Amino acid sequence: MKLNIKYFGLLAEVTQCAAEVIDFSGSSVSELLELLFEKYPILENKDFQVAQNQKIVSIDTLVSEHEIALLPPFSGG
Amino acid sequence: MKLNIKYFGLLAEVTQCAAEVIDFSGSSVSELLELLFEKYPILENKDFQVAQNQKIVSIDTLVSEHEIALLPPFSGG
Amino acid sequence: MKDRKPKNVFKEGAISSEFIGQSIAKHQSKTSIGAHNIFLGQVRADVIDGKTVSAIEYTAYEEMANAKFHEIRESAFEKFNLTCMHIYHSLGTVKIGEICLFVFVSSPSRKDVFKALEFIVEAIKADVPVYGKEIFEDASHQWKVNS
Amino acid sequence: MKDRKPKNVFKEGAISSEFIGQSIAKHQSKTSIGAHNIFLGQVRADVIDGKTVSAIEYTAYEEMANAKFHEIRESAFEKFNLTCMHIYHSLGTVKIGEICLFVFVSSPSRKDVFKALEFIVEAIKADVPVYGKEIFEDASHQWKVNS
Repeated sequence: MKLNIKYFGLLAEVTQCAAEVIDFSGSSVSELLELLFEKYPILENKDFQVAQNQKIVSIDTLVSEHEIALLPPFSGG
Repeated sequence: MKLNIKYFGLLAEVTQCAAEVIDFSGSSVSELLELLFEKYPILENKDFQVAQNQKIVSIDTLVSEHEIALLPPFSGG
Repeated sequence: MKDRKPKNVFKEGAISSEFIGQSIAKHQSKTSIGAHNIFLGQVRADVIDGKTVSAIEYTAYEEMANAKFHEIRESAFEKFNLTCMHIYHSLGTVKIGEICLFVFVSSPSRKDVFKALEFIVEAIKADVPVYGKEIFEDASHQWKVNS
Repeated sequence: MKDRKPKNVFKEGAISSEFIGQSIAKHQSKTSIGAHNIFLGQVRADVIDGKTVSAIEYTAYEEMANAKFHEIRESAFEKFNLTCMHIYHSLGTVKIGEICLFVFVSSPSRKDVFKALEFIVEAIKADVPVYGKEIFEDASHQWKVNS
């Protein structure tokens, strides 16, 4: 399936990418992350959460929505 | 001694007096209150604190300053 | 901005929203501040025994009240890490919907402003000799009691 | 004034003191309100490794952030007796001394506003995907971390 991957804050900086479309044939978030770590090895040491369709999910969650975001620690306010 | 007695809020209303000079020959705050209750019997049922020279004092305190205020419950803010 | 001398906290009549906006603007040059917390007391149109409050008339034992405000101020600066603190209280008539109390604290960090503001407002309600007379629409009145 | 539809909390650039003053003024027609509590986040000129912050550049996962702000809003209305609640957060560049977060709660009673405001501000810091990039005077930067 085609996924819209979004990167925020520090992660957009290190990947030099704010958003991209990725073709994903696996099933869980952790499989998706393996794919992204291959593409951007620097991501592997970074602290972040994953949101699927704007909800924070665990790495065991099945990828079922098109919008996946990688969110480093929040620093609003 | 001459005392400046000040009445605030509800007490100024019921005594119809905001401030007056009273000649006092007793010693404690409670003796002063007896004198004031004689003059204004309505004060006896009212809830208030006494301040001497702008400090809250107990009725056992000796009257040693000229400025005595009768303060009903505060309602600022 | 610790200020060690007592000052006059009272303002005649309501505290305007422009005044509050200007107070905020004045703090933009203080670049060690990270958090402001503002409390505003506004006069409510309470309905009591079928009669509606139209205004509160404030009086105070002014010298003692200013001394108490100063004590509260000193004690808040001692307890909390504050950069600035401002307190204004109305005297005279404040109509419903208008502001009668403005407390403004600023600090590098938000934890301090939350604790400090609540401390100051509670101390004002408990310790400062200010009196509110609630004026009803029919011109009768009752003396306000703080809860 | 409960408002059940999510709205856009973000404003481009700093939040002005005039805007805050005007927000306060708009509440003077709501005569059931007795207490307002306002939190303002201001950008600090922090010095980090000898370099001074000159501005913060805010970005956000906007759709998710607005949904989160809405959740926080709903949950505050459920927990506390509030008449009104307003939240504004900056996006883009906010210079030191300028305001980047404005949270405004109003209630008949002061107890509710104190608890509600702290709850909302802590929830914003913890749960909303907003990112601050601290820009130093020499144009280098670092990503802000909330404490």
